Order: sequence, then structure tokens, then C-alpha cells
Amino acid sequence: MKSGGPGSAPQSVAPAIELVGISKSFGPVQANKDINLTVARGSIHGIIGENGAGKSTLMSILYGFYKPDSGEIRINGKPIQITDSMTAIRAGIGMVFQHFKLVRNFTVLENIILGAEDGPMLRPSLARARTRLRELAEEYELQVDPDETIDELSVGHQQRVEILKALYRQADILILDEPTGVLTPAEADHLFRILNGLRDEGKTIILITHKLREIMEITDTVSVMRRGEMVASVSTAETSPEELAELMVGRKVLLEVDKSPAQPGDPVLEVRDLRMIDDEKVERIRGVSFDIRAGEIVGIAGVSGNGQTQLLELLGGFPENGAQVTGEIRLNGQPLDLSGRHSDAATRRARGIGHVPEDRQDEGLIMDFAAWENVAFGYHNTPEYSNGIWLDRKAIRADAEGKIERFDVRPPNPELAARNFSGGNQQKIVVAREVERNPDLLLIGQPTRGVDIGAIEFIHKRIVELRDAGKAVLLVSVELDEIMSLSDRVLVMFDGMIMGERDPEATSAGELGLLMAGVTDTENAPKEAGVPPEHGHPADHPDEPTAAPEGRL
Amino acid sequence: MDFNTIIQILDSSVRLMTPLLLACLAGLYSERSGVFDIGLEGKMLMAAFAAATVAALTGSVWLGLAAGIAGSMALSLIHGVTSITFRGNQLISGVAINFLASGLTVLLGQKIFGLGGRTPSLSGGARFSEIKLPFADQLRDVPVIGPIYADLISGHTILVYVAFLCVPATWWLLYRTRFGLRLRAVGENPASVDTAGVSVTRLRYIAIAICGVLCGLAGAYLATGLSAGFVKEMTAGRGFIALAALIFAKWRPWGALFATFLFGLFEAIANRYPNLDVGPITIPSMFMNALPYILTVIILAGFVGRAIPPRAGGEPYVKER
Amino acid sequence: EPALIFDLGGKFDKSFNEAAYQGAERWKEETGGTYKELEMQSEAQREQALRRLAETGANPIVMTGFAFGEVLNKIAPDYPDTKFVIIDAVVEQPNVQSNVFNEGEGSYLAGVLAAMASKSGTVGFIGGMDIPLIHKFECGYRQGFLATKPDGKVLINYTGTTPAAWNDPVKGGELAKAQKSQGADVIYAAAGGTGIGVLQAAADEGVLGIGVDSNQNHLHPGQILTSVVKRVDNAVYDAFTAGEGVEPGVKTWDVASDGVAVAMDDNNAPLITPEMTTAVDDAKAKIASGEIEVHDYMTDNTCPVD
Amino acid sequence: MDKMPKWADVILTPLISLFLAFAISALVILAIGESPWEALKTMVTGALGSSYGWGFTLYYTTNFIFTGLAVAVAYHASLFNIGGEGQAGLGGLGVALVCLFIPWPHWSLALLGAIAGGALFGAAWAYIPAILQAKRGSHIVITTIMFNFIAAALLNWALVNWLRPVGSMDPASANFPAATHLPKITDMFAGVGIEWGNHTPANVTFFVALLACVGVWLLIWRTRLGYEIRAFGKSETAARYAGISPTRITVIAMLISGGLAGMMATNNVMGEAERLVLNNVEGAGFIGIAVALMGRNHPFGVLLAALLFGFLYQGGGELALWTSIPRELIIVIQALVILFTGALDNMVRMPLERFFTARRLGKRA
Ligand SMILES: Nc1ncnc2c1ncn2[C@@H]1O[C@H](COP(=O)(O)OP(=O)(O)OP(=O)(O)O)[C@@H](O)[C@H]1O
Ligand SMILES: Nc1ncnc2c1ncn2[C@@H]1O[C@H](COP(=O)(O)OP(=O)(O)OP(=O)(O)O)[C@@H](O)[C@H]1O
Ligand SMILES: [Mg+2]
Ligand SMILES: [Mg+2]
Repeated sequence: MKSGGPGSAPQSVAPAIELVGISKSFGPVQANKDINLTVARGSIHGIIGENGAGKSTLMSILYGFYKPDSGEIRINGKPIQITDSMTAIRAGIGMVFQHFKLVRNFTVLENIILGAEDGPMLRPSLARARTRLRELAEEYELQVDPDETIDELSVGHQQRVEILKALYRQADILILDEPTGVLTPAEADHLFRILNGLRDEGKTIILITHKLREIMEITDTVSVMRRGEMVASVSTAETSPEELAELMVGRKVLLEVDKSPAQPGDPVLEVRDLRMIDDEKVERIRGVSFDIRAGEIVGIAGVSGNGQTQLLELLGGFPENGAQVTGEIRLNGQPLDLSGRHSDAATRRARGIGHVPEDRQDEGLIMDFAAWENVAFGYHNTPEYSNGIWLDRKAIRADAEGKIERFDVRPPNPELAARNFSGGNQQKIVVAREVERNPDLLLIGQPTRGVDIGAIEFIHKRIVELRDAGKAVLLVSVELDEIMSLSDRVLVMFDGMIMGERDPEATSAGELGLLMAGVTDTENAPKEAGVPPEHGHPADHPDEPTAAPEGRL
Repeated sequence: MDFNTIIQILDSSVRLMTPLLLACLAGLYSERSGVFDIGLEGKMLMAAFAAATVAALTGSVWLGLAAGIAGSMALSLIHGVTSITFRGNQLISGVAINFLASGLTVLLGQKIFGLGGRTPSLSGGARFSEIKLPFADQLRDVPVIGPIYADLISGHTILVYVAFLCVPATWWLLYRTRFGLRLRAVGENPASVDTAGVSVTRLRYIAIAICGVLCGLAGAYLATGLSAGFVKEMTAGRGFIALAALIFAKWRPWGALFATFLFGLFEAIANRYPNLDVGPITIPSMFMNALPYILTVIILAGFVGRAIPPRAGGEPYVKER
Repeated sequence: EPALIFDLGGKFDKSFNEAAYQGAERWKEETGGTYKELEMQSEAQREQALRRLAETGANPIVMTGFAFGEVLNKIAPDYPDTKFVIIDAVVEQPNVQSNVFNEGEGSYLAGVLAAMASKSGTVGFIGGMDIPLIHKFECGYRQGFLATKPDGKVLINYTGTTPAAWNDPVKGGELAKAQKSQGADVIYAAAGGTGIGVLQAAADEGVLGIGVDSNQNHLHPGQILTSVVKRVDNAVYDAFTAGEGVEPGVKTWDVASDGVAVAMDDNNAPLITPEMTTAVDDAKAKIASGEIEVHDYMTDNTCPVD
Repeated sequence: MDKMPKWADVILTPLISLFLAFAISALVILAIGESPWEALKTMVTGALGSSYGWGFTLYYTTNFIFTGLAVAVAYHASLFNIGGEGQAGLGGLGVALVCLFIPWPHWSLALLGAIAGGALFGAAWAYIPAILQAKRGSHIVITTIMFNFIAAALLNWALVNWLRPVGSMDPASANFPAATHLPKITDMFAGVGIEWGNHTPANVTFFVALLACVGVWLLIWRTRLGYEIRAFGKSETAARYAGISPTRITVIAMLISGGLAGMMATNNVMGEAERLVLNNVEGAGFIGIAVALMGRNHPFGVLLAALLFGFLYQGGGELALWTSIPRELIIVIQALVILFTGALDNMVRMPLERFFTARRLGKRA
């Protein structure tokens, strides 16, 4: 029973959710302004909007995480005061946050029952949860090992835990805040199948995403937010991605990457038989060899946790503590130290490697530093930015102002702490810093994770420009769309190894998906193989016999 | 070193470790909930003072104990208000509490007794007396087991047994109950607890209250169990040692037992051998006094790996900035 | 108006500051006079306190503790009309009276008593902070003990190296228990507030304690063998009584002058046998006559019985 | 966009907090039966009412500046150095050795030598915990606590068995030679014909402390090293990403921290006592923690907090000296000041923020 547009539901059935005149400000920032929203029961409702538009805030209010300054919430037609998350949970609301709210050193089971225990003793609660979890897993195809700790799980599986948490609490209304930002296409498809199933059961789902494709694919209705206001609510069938993009950003957006064919030159980076064994003696990178030539973008596709992160960090000069690295790396024909004092990130930078890390908040930026200070981060010892032992603050500031202008960082205030920029603008600062150094080799990880479409367009343009200037780019992303549209060659990593190389023009998302799941015989694979096996990253399980990837079939 | 000496040293270790153990477990509850507490010293001192004062005035050690707990709880409450309700800096609050206890105890003591902050000596029912376990005398002559039971296990004040029981109790509470699950969670990721519909504030206040009770026991044990009255600054840095033991123990109950035992043992050995002859030189007593600290550093550097504190520790839980 | 300055330990330190306080109070009671008193809070205050008192016209100014020696030496010439009295240090200035106590001699007597009271032949000594002054007590005690019981044994412990060593009754008690378990049946505590713990533990464990500085026999009647009293109270009392007429120069308080002594009163009477009394009187006489020479540890940092 | 004007946060909040602390202190004084007004008067006149009082206030301030800066520098690298007490103590040993065993021609050279000696010894004492933290992961809080105790033992041993002149009662070193005696601020004023704070211990080291404040400020906010220290302090992973070596920064930050603590000895050991006495630090190392935290780890804040504590110390000393109020009252007042200005500042800030936000919204409307 699928409801049509927002108006088409019969008058007699009260909508699952009604938000009336919700306003919320954080100090001087008005995150939500007088927002009205109606979501029909048994529908999937999408919410889109630029970074910082107030989507997460609105949903957090619905979930009782924040208290609204004013406004009314009605669930199933009944007004309700949601003062805390407990009230929300009792009202049948479940939420999967953009940043997961899991206890990292707890097991899946412990996370599931936290706050929903049956009694003062843990054992019976855990036992019941284990049974119920098995049922839920079967019903919704949400397999996770209940005794695994969260730290050991891939992001995709962590998200399953979050969804299971909501289902365990018998949520009727499920809010998902940017759930696909961290998923592979196959995982995302899987998620959508689940969501469709849930809707068919009569549950109501709110989905926040930056990906218009997903909106078009799965939602029944969609709302667009801009600068704290609700600018439109339309039926998905009656709109188009272009229209939505324009509603979101307030201007026309180019949704495709516009690039000319690559003109590769000499090899810039040559990697031979690279291996990395981490602190816990697990081999994370298992004999990787590849080249990148000047003037080309090489994309590495893969489910997160298959060694791409480690590869990028290692090339950037900061493998995790205690890692042992062997093999050979040459940059412009000269070997790079793999261990010792000259294998650090500073040396790598001096040799001409720029690096946009996967995690901008923990690695790429010092969140408490002002934007201008972050502009020198990693390059603070270069002559441009320093005078003897001193930092050349004037020079850095001037450069920062230029970068902010050229990259359209908003707000254009170099004094503002990095923490106070939205994710997209934070990313612009990092990209500006690394790209404008004109590195011979740019390492770039998840360049557009959680970034809105306006910013994505911009960042992609810069990457292509760098390539056209004859530089080499190594791109790691879980977004297959991004990999396929940006790269000149695609490598697929699985379990610390490179499964194969494909030409993006000549391959399909399906084929890459199979490779990402460790299937090399992409011609004859069954369709489900695109869904990764239960443990997202096999490298976490050294005890499992990891035979040749073909053996996995 | 004969068997008897070993028993005696262990016996002494047990007494010396008890206040450390109680304080260490107190810190464990607080820090596991995400509230760092360097005010253990102050709370113990306040508890010692309150316990001794009330015991001296009423002649009842039990009232003294209650007062000790109340005194320590009062400081805990201050710590809670500053670091939970008003999201202040937990370290500063701890430092302030140490100062406050150090000053208030003497000020009040002087006001009440006029002895410069000392309380009169306690005797009789105003002190905890040693408990002789059943059959201690009969079993004393049984080889090996006898002395262990009669001299080492029997013959401590009740608070010693309470302290040791607190270890399994804490373990059980932490890992086997709903409360423990939530407590551990709130110290790791308070947002996870909050979004699960459980009040972070309430949990943290409970943890801090338990911390207050345990520090109260520790202080009362110092003043009414181990000695007979309060002397200013009588905690003599034990709160800081307990803190060190907590880190040493990596915030785990059995680890706390082990770490504080080690401190007790080192101190007992240093007490027993004030001038240790090692071949050609005699280690001066000053260095024997510092021995527990030197050994701690060596053990820490040599055998104990990185200690990772509860992830949310030290940071107030702020949703809206 | 006379003035009294207490050292950092404070006037209730259960030690010589407290004794000084008692002397001053006795003078106040007997004469009805008034006096100024000050407690030090930091090292830097010493000079400040002395100067301010001198400037406000206090005379004589009495101070306890060797730590004043240096400062007094420096400032005494600036106030030639003021008389200063220092306890536990020698300051050679024309307007200063230095009071030194022969604690070693008093401790010697305690050692004699301990030797006679001990059944096990092992006795203990527990000092506060590990500094030479306390070694002086220890050395005299050991000499007295070994002179009476040459094959006996003295166990020695110091509480610590920080000022906390003076205020740690818990550690004091534990040290006393450790000594008792090694056979000690008389334990002498020269450790300020820590000593309270020592005496308590000794009483609890059924061994004898020996108090220090002021008469502590009453703390545990019948369980404290004696106290080595150092008549700081008399020194203060005398100085206050003499007023501005305090005699400059060095005043030595020793056994002969009853400046240091072992306390005998009703509280410890049951513990003291007639033989002990004789032995103590005998030793006193011999010390006074010079026949027994109690070595002063401070002169050369050694103790002859080592 | 901030919730309230910067001046309100920087000036109004601490002032109100301070007022609250003193208000509660007044209640405590009333409770023990004394007059708060008299107490306040004694403290203010005693500490700030005369050049004499200032001479002491500045002396204590100097100590607290050094230990406060020491804690602050380490804190920027997110290292909690509780070892200021031991490092300053060892610094005293360094200063004593420099003053006793090197024949200095002039105090100015001796001062430089003593700064070097004190800093070197203090830094050495911080080095071991630093290297253990960096290489072995031994928690710096434990090791520095332990090193305080070990330092006390070491100093005690050195003074009793080594530096003490034979026959002296006092576990203290010999007096330093006259050539190492530092000019007091009094002397410096006398040089220009002004009588100022006779016989007070404040000495030329105060200016060294001020220079140290400036130096630390430059170091932290103007140099590349300071940038690295702050970056490392905020995020170790990010530091590694930027090519900043965690080991190097940990060790350097602790060396600077220990060195600053050790430099305190030029004030108390060389400038005041002119010899090394037992327990010469007298808790200044611990007060440094409060000073740094209250000063928000900013050298200027440290200076102000040190002044406040210098005032409390001297004023409190006066209180204890000349009234019947026990000296422990000062510790209580210090505790309340730390509590209200350092930990309960949000209690004041929250209503202020509401006030200013409301006002701004009112204006906008
Ligand atoms: N906890 C908070 N405290 C203060 N301000 C906040 C907080 N959370 C959000 N804001 C403010 O509210 C605005 C809306 O933020 P919100 O997280 O709701 O945006 P969003 O639409 O979810 O963005 P994104 O697409 O990046 O997830 C932000 O611009 C920010 O300034
Ligand atoms: N607790 C907070 N305090 C202040 N500002 C906040 C807070 N949380 C979020 N913001 C601000 O809200 C805006 C959006 O927040 P959000 O956390 O949703 O980031 P984001 O843009 O979604 O980035 P990402 O998607 O990469 O996480 C940013 O300006 C951010 O700085
Ligand atoms: Mg969001
Ligand atoms: Mg986002």
C-alpha cells in the first residue's frame, strides 16, 4: 500500500509526522526557522539541502535530542511533547544519526540493548536481544555478528547496528541522516531494499541525503531545505534532479563531471610489491604494485576497510603507529624511504606529494585552529610560510584570504575556527591547501564525503584542473559514481590487494561492485555477489583462511 | 626472608593498600562515567576529618563513618555541579576541591577543638576495632595456612573487608548489570546514552555519588581505622597515589586491586627494610622511602602498556554550543 | 610586649612549637601579661615577620626552629635595641640569645630506660623527616640503649622526605607495627604529628611508646614508657620573664640543667621500676660530670655506635 | 558569531566569578566568627597597600608565573605536567650548584648561569617522564607525580649528605657567595633615588618572569615550534598527518615545561634565600597548576592569575600574621577563587550569554 503525493492520502488517516512552526537557534545561529513538514504514514520522505541547511537539526528535534525553541510536533495526529529521546522512542521514533551514536568498545549486542534493557541484570537482556536480533536479521537481511565490537566493524555494518537498534526498539518511524554517505553502491542498494520492505510493512521513513539519484530512486515525497527554512515539499514523481538541485543551491548546478581525455606522461609514482603489517600483526596491504603517470587520475575503488585507507596514509607518510612497511616506492624515479626519520609526512610533502586525507576532521584539519592557520597545516615549515624559527603569519593570512576567495569558502572569514565551517567548506579548505601547492602527486581520499552538490561540483573541477596541469592524482573513494566519472583508470582493492584494473568508460558499476567484493571472474558471477560478505573488511579477520580471492566465490 | 616475615609484610601491605583501593575504586566510578577526578585526595581528607570529628564528639564510630561519607559526598556534589551541571573544567574543579578540603578541615577543626586542626585521640567505640574471624586462634598453628588465615586474613577492621569486597562487587556491577553497562557507555560516548533515552546527567551524578561514598570510606578508614583521630593533611598524597593506581589499573576493578596491592607492598617493604644493603653500598633511607615511586615508574615503563582512558573522560557533555 | 614566632609546622605541631606555645601560655597565666604570636606560612615570611615585629616594638622576640638562624643573623644588627631569642640554633650577635638543647642527652636517658624495659632486647626508633636534627635524637637513644644492653638491637625508620613526613600518623602507625613484628617492644617516636600514630599503634599492639618534646605520657597512660621532654616551654617562659633584660649569648639546655629530661609522672609510674630510676639518675650524673659523653650527631654526621 | 561580546567574556565573567568567590569567603569568615571586612582590609593593605606589600606579592607572583607557565606549555601539547614541584626543586639544586661552585664575577652573569642551571636541571627532571610517555606510553600524570616524590628524596639526600656544611643544624646548603646575590627591586629603585619596599624579597627575577611570559607567548603563538606544539596538543593523528613527530614534540614541550619550572629557583633560591633549603618550592609547583588552568594556559592569563595568587598568598600571610584568623583560611579562599573563576565560570557565563543574546535580538527587532 503505497501512498502517493503528500496531498493524496485520505483525509481520515492522520499523517505519521506533522511538524508545525518548528524553530531552533543555537545561540545566534538560527538553524531552523518556522518549519512545517508533513510525512504520510507508510511513505519514504526525502530531505535534501546544502551543508548546514538545518536538516540534521530538524530531525534531532524530532528525536528529542535537541529541544525546539517553538513549534509543535504531532505523531499520528496527536500532539506530543518530545522532551528527550526516551519520549521519542516511546512514540515509535528511531533515528540513525549522521555520526553514529555507538559505543565503540562495546559489542553489537551491548549497543543494541543499551537503554532498552529488560531489567537490572544484563544476562537475560542480552539473551533475549540475541534471539530477537537473529529474528530481525533474518527478517530484514541485516546480518551482523552480535559479539563483534563496534571498532572491528566496517562503517556499513555499524550502520546496520544503528538500524537494528531502532528496529529492536520497535520504531514505526525511522529517520536516517545521510545513511549512504559511507556505503558502497551495493550496500546502498541493499539498504534501499530494506527500506522498501519496511515501508511495505507500513513504517514511515525519513531519509536525508545529498544524492539526488537516491532521492529519485526511492522516495515518495521530498522536501528541500535552505538556510534553515523549508523551501519546498514536492512529490518525487513530479520533480527532476535538476529542479531539486536548483531549489537546494539557488542556482543551476552541473551534475556531471566535464573533462577531456587524459594525456598521460611519464610515471610519477611507481609502487612495487608494497606490504604493510600493522601493530596487531595483521597484513593490511598485501603486495600492491601500480603506476601513476603525470596527467592522469587513477581511482581506487573498494569497500572501506580493504586497505585503501592504509595505502593512502602510507603513501602520505603516516602509516599507523607500529606498522611495518616493505616494498618499493619511487617518486619521479627516485626511491622514497619506507621507514625511519625520512619516511614521515613532512618529507613526503617536501618531495612533492600533496594529500587530502579521508578524515578531514581528525586528520586534515585542526578543528580549533582558525581557517588561516589551517591553510599552513603541514606546510608550516616551508620558506613561504616561515621566517627562521617564526611563522610568517602575514604571508599565511594573505594566502588564506586568497584561497578562501578562489575556493569560495563560506563564510569568507579566515579568523573563524575550522570547527565552525560546515563539512563542505572544511573540505574546501583542505583541498585548497593541497591542490594549490601544485604537488607532483596528489593523494585524495573521499573528497566529497558528506559534501553538498554545489561543493562537489567545485572540488571535482579543481581535481581535473590539476590533472590537466600535468600532475598525477590518486583518488580513493567509496562513491563509485565519483570514481567512474573522475578517474582515467580504475583500480579495485579488496582485502589489501588490487583485484584488477578497469577503464571507467568500458566498465559498469556492477562489474566494479563484483571486484570490490573480491570476485575477479566478473563475467559469470551471480548477482548477489555484489553484496559484500558479512564482515565488511576481511583484513580484520586474520584467522580466516584468506585464500586467493577467486576462492571466495 | 622467612615465611613469617612475608606474612607480616603482606599483612602490612593489606592495611596500607586499603585506603588506596577504596579511593582508586572511587576514582574508577567517576572516571568510567567520564568525569575525571583529581580531587580524591581532598575528599578523603574531608572524610577523615568529618569521621574523626563526629566520632570524637559522639563516641560512635558508625556515626563518624556516616559523617565521613557525608563530608566526602558534599565535595562530590560540588564536583558534580561544576563539572556536570555547569560543564566546568574537571581538572580545575578537582584542584579546587583539594585546596578546599585542606583549608576547611583545619579551619573547622580549630574552631571545634582548638587543637590546630587535630581532633582529640579516639578510643573505644569511637574507633574501628580489629575483627577476629572465626577459628583464627584454633587454626593459627596449622602450617602455612594457619598463619595466612590467622595473621593475614583475620584481624583487620571491617572496612578492610568492605574494601576487598568492593572489588568483585564493582566488577559485577560494571559488567553484569544494566547500570554498569550504561555507566561504561556514558564514559565512552555520552551521546550514545543520551540518544538511547537515558539521562547522561543522572548517570554521572550517580557515579559521582558512589565515588563520594567510597572516598568517604577511605577517609574514615584512615582516621578511625588505621589511626585514632585526624591530623591535618593526614592523607599525605594518598589520593594522588590512588589516581596513579587507577591509571595503572587501566580503569579496571581487578587491576585496581593489583595496582594498589603493589603500592602497599612496596611501601611495606620499604618500611621493613629502611636501609637496604645491596652488596657494597647501603641504599640510604631517603631512597628507600622513595622506592615505591621509583619501582612504579620502572614497572610502568617496562611492563604496562599505554593506558587508554575512557574516551569521553574530562570533557563535559555539551550538545548545543 | 614579648613576641613568639612559630616555625612552619605551626603551634599545634605536637612538638617543639607546641612546647613553646605552652611556655608562653604559662607566662601569660602567671603574669597576666600579653604577647604577640605569629605562625610562619612560607620561607620568605621569616624576615618579614621578624622585621615587622621589631618595628612594632615587640621585645624580646622569641622564635622557634633552626630555620630562623640565617635570617636572624642578617637582621639582628638592624635592630640593636631589640632582643632576639632563638631556639635550636646558634646566632652570634650581641642582641641574640641562642638556646640550644642537648636532645641527644635526653634521648640517651630514654635509651637507658628502653633497654631496661625491653624484654626482647629489640627496640625501635621512628623519626619524622630524614634530617640531621632527628638523627641527633636517634644517635643519643642508641648510645643509651647500647650502653645498657650492648647486644641489643635498635630498629630505625624515618617517615619520609617531604614535609608530609611530620603529619602522617597512618604511616607512623604502620612503621610501629612493622617494628613490633620484628621484635621491638619499646618504640621511640620523634616525628611530630606522625608520632601520634606511632604511640597509638604501640598502645594498640601492647608495646611501649616513648614520646618526644613535650610530655606525652598522658596520651596512653600506662603504655608510654616516658617522654623525652625538651624544655622549650621553659626557654620561652624564661625569655618572656626576663623581658628586655634577656641575656645574649648561648644558653645550653642539657640534662644537667634539666633542660632536657625524661618525663616521670603518674601516668608512667607503674612502668618505671626503682632500678630504672636509679639507672637514669646514675646516667644523668655521669653525663653531667662528663664521664659519659653523648655524641652530638650534628658535629660530624656520624654516630659512634655505628 | 559569538554569543556575547568578547570583552564581556574576558572581563565581566572573571570579575563576577571573583566577586562570588569573595562573597562566599566572607561567609566562611563570618562563620568562624571574624569580620570579613577587616580581613579584606588586612589582605588588601597587606598585599597591595604599600610598596612593601607589593614587594612580597611580586615575589610570590614570580614563583607562580614560572610554575604556571610550565604547566601551560605542557598543556598546549595536551600533556598534564603535575611535576612542577619536583622540577622546580631540582631546578633549585641546579641553581645552587651553579652559584656555589662557579666563581662568578658579577651577579648578572651569575643570573644567566643560574637560569641555565635551573632550567637544565628542571628540564632533565621532566625529560624522563617525557621520554617514557613518548616511547613507552607511560602516563605522564603518574610519572610526574612519582617524580615529585623522588625529587624530594634526592634533594633531601643531597642537602643532608652533600651540600650541608658540616656541623650545621639546617639541612641547607652553604650561603651563596656575595657575587651571586641578585639585586632586589628595592635596590633597583634606590638606584634611581626612590625608596620602595625595603627588605622585600622581590628581585630582578620578576623581570625574568615577565620576559618568560613574553617568551612563552612568542613561542606558542608566533613560532613554528609553537604551532607544532598546539597542533599536536589538539590532535595527535592530525599532527602525524602534517609530519609533526609526536615523540619530538612530547619531549620538547616537556623540556621547556620542566625548564620553566626549574627557572623558578632563580627567584626563591638565588634571589630570596641565597642558599638551598629543604622543601624550597613550598607547593608553588602545585599552585602553578591552578594558575595555568585559571589563566586558560595563556601567558597573559598566567600572569594575571599569578598576581591574584601572589596577592592571596601575601594578603593571606598578613592575615595569619596580624589577625587571629588561621592561615588555613587563605587556602579556603584560594580554593573558592579557583572553583568560581576556573571551574564554575559557566555558571556566570550562561546567564550573561542569555542576557546578551536577548539584548541583541531585542536590538534587531
Ligand atoms: N550542536 C550545535 N550547536 C550549535 N550550532 C549548531 C549545532 N548543530 C548545528 N548547528 C548549527 O545549525 C545549522 C544547521 O546544522 P545542521 O547540522 O542541522 O545542518 P545539516 O543540514 O544537517 O547539514 P549537513 O548537510 O552538512 O549535514 C548549522 O549551520 C550550524 O551552524
Ligand atoms: N556542536 C556544534 N557546535 C557548533 N557548531 C556545530 C556543531 N555541530 C555542528 N556544527 C556546525 O554545523 C554545521 C553543519 O554541521 P554538521 O556536523 O552537520 O557538519 P556537516 O556539514 O554535516 O559535515 P559532515 O557532513 O562532513 O559531517 C557546521 O557549520 C558545523 O560547524
Ligand atoms: Mg547533517
Ligand atoms: Mg553532513
